Amino acid sequence: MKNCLGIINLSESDNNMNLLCHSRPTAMLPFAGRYRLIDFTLSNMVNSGITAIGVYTGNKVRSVMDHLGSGQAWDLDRKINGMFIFTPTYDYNVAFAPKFGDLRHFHQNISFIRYAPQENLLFAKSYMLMNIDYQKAYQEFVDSDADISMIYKRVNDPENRFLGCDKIHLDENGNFESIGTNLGIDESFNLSLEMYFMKKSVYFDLLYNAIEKGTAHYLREAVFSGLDRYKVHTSEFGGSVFCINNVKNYYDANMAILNPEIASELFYKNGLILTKVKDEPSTYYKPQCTVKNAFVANGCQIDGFVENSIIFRGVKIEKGCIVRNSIIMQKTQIGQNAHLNYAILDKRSRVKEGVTLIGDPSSPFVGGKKSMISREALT
Amino acid sequence: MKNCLGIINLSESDNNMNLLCHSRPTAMLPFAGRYRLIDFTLSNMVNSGITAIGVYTGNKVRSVMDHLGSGQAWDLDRKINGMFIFTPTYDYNVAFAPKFGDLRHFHQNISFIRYAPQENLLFAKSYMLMNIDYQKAYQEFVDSDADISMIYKRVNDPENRFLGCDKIHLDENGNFESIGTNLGIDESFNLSLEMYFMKKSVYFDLLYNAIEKGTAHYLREAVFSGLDRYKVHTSEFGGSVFCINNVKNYYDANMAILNPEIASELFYKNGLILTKVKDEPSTYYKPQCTVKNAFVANGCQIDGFVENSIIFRGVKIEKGCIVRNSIIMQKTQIGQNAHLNYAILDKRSRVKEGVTLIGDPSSPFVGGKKSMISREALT
Amino acid sequence: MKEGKMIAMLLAGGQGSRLKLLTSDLAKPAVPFGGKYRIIDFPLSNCSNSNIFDVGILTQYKPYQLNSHIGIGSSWDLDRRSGGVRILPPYTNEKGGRWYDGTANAIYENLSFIDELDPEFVLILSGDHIYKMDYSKMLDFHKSKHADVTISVIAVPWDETHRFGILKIDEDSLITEFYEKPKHADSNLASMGIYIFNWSALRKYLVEDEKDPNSSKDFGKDIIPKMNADGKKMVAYQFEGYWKDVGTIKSYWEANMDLLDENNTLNLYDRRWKIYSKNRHLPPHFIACSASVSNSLINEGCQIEGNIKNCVLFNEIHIEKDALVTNSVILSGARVESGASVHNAVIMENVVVKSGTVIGNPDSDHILLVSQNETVES
Amino acid sequence: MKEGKMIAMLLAGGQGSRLKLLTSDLAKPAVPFGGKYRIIDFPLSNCSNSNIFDVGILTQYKPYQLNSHIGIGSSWDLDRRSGGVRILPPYTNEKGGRWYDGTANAIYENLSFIDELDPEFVLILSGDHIYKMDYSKMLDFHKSKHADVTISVIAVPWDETHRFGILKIDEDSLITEFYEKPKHADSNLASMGIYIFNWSALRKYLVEDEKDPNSSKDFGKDIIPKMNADGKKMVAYQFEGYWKDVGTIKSYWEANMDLLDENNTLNLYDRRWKIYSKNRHLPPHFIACSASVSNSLINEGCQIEGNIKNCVLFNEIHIEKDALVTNSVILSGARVESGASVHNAVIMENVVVKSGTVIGNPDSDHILLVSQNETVES
Repeated sequence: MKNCLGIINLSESDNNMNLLCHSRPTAMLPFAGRYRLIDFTLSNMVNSGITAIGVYTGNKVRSVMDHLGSGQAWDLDRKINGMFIFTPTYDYNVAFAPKFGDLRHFHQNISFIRYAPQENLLFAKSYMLMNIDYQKAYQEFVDSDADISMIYKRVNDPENRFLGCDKIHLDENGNFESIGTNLGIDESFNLSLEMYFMKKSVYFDLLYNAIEKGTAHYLREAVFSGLDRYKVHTSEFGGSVFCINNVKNYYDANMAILNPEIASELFYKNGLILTKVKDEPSTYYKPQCTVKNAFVANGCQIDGFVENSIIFRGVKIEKGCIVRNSIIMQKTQIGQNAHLNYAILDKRSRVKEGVTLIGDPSSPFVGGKKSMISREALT
Repeated sequence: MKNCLGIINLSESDNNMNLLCHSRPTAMLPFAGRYRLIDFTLSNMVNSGITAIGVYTGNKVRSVMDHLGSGQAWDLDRKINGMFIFTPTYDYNVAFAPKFGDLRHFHQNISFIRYAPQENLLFAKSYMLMNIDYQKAYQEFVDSDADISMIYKRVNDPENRFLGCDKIHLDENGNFESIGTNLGIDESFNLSLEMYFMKKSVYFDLLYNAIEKGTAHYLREAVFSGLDRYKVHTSEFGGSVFCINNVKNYYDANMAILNPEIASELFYKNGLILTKVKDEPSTYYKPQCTVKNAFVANGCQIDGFVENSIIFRGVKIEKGCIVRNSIIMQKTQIGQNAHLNYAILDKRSRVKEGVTLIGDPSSPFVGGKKSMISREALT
Repeated sequence: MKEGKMIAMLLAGGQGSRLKLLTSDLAKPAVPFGGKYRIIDFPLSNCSNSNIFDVGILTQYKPYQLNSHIGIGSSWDLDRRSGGVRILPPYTNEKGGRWYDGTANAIYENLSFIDELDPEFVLILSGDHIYKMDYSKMLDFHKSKHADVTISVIAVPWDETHRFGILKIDEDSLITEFYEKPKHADSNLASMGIYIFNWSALRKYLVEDEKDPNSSKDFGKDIIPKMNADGKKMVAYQFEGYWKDVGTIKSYWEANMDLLDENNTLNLYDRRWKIYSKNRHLPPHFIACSASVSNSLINEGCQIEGNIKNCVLFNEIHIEKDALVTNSVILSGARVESGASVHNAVIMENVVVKSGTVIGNPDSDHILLVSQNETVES
Repeated sequence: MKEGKMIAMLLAGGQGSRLKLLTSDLAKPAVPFGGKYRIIDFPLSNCSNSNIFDVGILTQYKPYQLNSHIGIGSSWDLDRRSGGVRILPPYTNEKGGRWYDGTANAIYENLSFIDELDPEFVLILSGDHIYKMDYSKMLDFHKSKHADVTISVIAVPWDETHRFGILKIDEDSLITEFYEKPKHADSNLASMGIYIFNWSALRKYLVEDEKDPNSSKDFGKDIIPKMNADGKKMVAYQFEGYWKDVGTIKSYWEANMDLLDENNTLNLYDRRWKIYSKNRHLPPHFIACSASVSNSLINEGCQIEGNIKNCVLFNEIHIEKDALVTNSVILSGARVESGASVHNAVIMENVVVKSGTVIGNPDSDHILLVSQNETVES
């Protein structure tokens, strides 16, 4: 896939993420004990053999830069190809921020794509979480000589996890017919994974048309409005997909990895998921702890009762604690005899002795980054 | 100097830099054929043994990130210590940008300095250009047990190159008395190099006082207003200093390196100046070229007449050209029979065949980045 | 000479034959330890944490795994623009090839490497011990004593003095006498095999020793005694803290078990002195509903469905339902099948303990070393 | 096996004794070339530009400068999380130390390195030639021909065929005959010493050849003829472009002078195929008022006050006022004093040509090699 340039745009909507996206974009949400969502997007590309990736950071630059750094974790800190990070330019940021969608951002960095030696583009979003080998879909795209190719998954969605997502209609021969928004009418449909392969020339055509005619502010709109003019191909993806666009879906996706089959698919199937290295020692289970059905990262020290939970790196769970059905992020400390159920605690939180925090599976308790939760504060 | 943390703040004024600072801060100005101003600031610190440096980018993030990357060129891409880059946080950038000075930025990143293991701080600005070994001044600061130490240079300035700069008054025993602004009244005075050593505790005291009492928006103001409360030491620097705060000073500083003694001091004296690697081949002087008194970087191909000029990496100067008293930046191409005198051409400009561009030593012609200058365009 | 500069030379050529199968494919410094490390991670992390960024690693015996573990040194922050970690194998010149012959000879063969770095001090380390030590404090001590050589020493139990090189010192820390593995010692300060030399002095002795046909070209046996005989100032730096030579299967197992003591003085969780190692990018481990886990260290990628107690588990280990493992060290990729039980053992990489098998006796103090093909009793 | 994956093994152990003083302290691949490179920069940059990111470099003879030049490979973008550049010196195992003995043996001794990378194809390179080549195109050719071995060949002048290994091919590029330095050749296609092998096939031959006591363990003399005899499919890939073996002082000088031809086919200024090298962080060079410079390459840190014509200057060279240098290659750090003149020479590192000295004759076609202590005529 050396002839394909990966493009990841982090200006995704984060309105339904509660406190979790206060200072980070959706792509930087911590996931499964040691990852961020973007790790999957990047690792999928790298593991498929894509060697050049452009990342458009959006406005929450700090969080993105802290995690991506020079791209070292993905072996993308290269002189030739590698990772190219586009922070907002000065003008854009101050003067135009609210007025334009991601197309403006793409346009301001147009020379990157123009001068890249690759002839094809792959656009991907990080909030669609999966472990995918792009090589098959790419080969189909190349062989079909299509202008655009979309990857979709046939889903059965009685619980409306994919409400508001893009939905692809195929004709009886399996050819692309149209794309629309899922309102939850059909239980089974073809979910667009919002991954597009595109010829570079088609991309420029779309971009110029949209900006000059003012027909679209977002790439997604531009693609939709141009579909009648182009040869569109579709490829089906057969694996598991999680759409992380609200707190409930985020919680459920984390809990899903307690299923060893899903964990094995997400973490191993088409290559390992790479992330920033933290150099934590192994996790220490103290003599009196009880741990059942938990996914636990390194560097933790566990002395309490933990069940059905995801424990991130460097968490401390003290004696007498009960932690059930919860997601405890990096370096959080749970004091003695605290009781948590259906809770999501963001990084570096501290829950003091004896505190009880109980949420509901449909609406978990969310504690923000670095929050300090004590009985005194709660009463 | 492992116990000293370097702090470089790039929110410097760039109002007098014409087109040169349209999309870059002063610190990123190209200098002397292959450097940026910040290379001197960083290299001085690294060569003096400082291993941890925080850089506050200001708003023109893109240009800064492109150059600094992960800090590799300065061997600052480290797990322990190294370079810490602080882009503006989201809130600050959008909502408060015009209202506060650099103190707000420092305050928002206060935990970086608080948790750094180093006990002393060195603040430096990049528009004061020199090759300095900080070790002597640092030792004086430590030995004197002062709260703040300022580095100054005794200057003789008949041409008012340092107008508006800070000026330090010492009493008859050489002790610090006061600091003010140079209006050009005295020909000789003590120029503040705007480099401060400071104890960490003093820094926090200054910062909290300034913000809580609202007495200062800029670190410089805060330092000045606190000088009566602290023990202030001063150290003299004996080398050459250039203050790059307007186009004329920028031009003159570049031309000054045509003096081999100044070049040798700036580029070698206390260690080499490190910068981003470009992998250019050697410069090729064609059979018919004539080059006199020129400072020429690698990767150029020169076929014309060049005199009293600074030629950056990858410049092409074609047959019949006359280039005198000019600064030609990276990858600019000068077409056949063009004639330049007292000109500054920014990166990737193209001067077409036969064009004549003549400026004045007090006000050189300035061509912006990527500008295309042809006779058709000029007429 | 760069004033105040210290570089480290790490002797990593040892075969470690008493570790038996553990070193059949790799040098002793590459032996896995503590759930996620290799022994050499300790001196390398110590260097990095002590601000020593120039480290030469002298390899000779089966260096392949060691080389691939060290890579470019990025795990220890030793991938530097200049200096950094350098692996120094033997090489040839016009006169042919020369293998390293003794610890001092290994340094001698790399004189040009050290001369180029041009240090004032050279720290000699071995890759055989588990400990956390701030070498910069030892250097401060060395400087304050104006010594030519400083040897790091640790107090060992009196009944073990016969296993060590013992030093006697006066009230100024000056070394007065040496005893190599003495039967009856009147000091319990053992040399840790860590030396700081003034490079100019050491260089001279290395060149001279190289010419001596009777020399075994060893620091402890030749260089140090010669410098002592010449009246060079030699002092002892007393180290306090965890220090363990993992020379045998039994001591290897013990050192791993030490980590399960909550109050162990090695404390791998100290964020100010991290031990770095090569990262494998594995997911977290999974503890199933059927599992019971107590007093154990577990690393990434493990799947625990059975019962473990007092164990150190490396990565990607599968303990199946109803399996029982106690007081054991399990290296990466091993599997203990349902119904099997393992006690007081070291299970090597990728070993499968078949269903129904019983390895070891919980009541015995023998430690078993189990590889794919054989079991060795220690 | 990782399908489609190719790794490179670069033979860099050569002494290059015909280069005389130039290789007295370093292996031939480390010899400086073209104003800022070392010879090995060409194959390494070719690898990186051809998207080959796993490169094993086999060293043996005086590897110190080569190792310090290559460092962690970051200059060539070969400092990788996995793979990247690896220097592979000889090592010891239980049976003792084994130096590399022939090109094929050097690869044989590193079987485990290659097996771990698990490639489908192995590219064998040498560090002795100056050329730019896209190895991925050669691989495409190899695959399209379904060959077992592909040898890269170049057409050489008919009167030079006696200096090369010559191959005869049929219309399908199948190799039909080999001649080692033939007196009378009926083909002018010379082997460039660049091979692509299917690793599974090569592995088998390496293991067999190792057991053959009569073998010289060389690719050209043993492995290739044996594979040919067994009817393996061997094809020739015809390379067009600049290619030069810098085996003698004369050819070394010529290759440098070739760069001063504006239309030289090596074209170091092509941004799509950069040649990378270790960077020294030196400032630009300075041409003084008193200087005259014509048809020359000048690198960083030089100070030119005198007259140079048709020269290749490395870095930090000082040509004083009224000095004259023509048709010469000047290595780093040299100084030509006022009034001295140098013609048709290669001046080695840090040589000072004293005021008034005349070196070489502009009308002679002899090339002089000048070191600090002696001058050699070629």
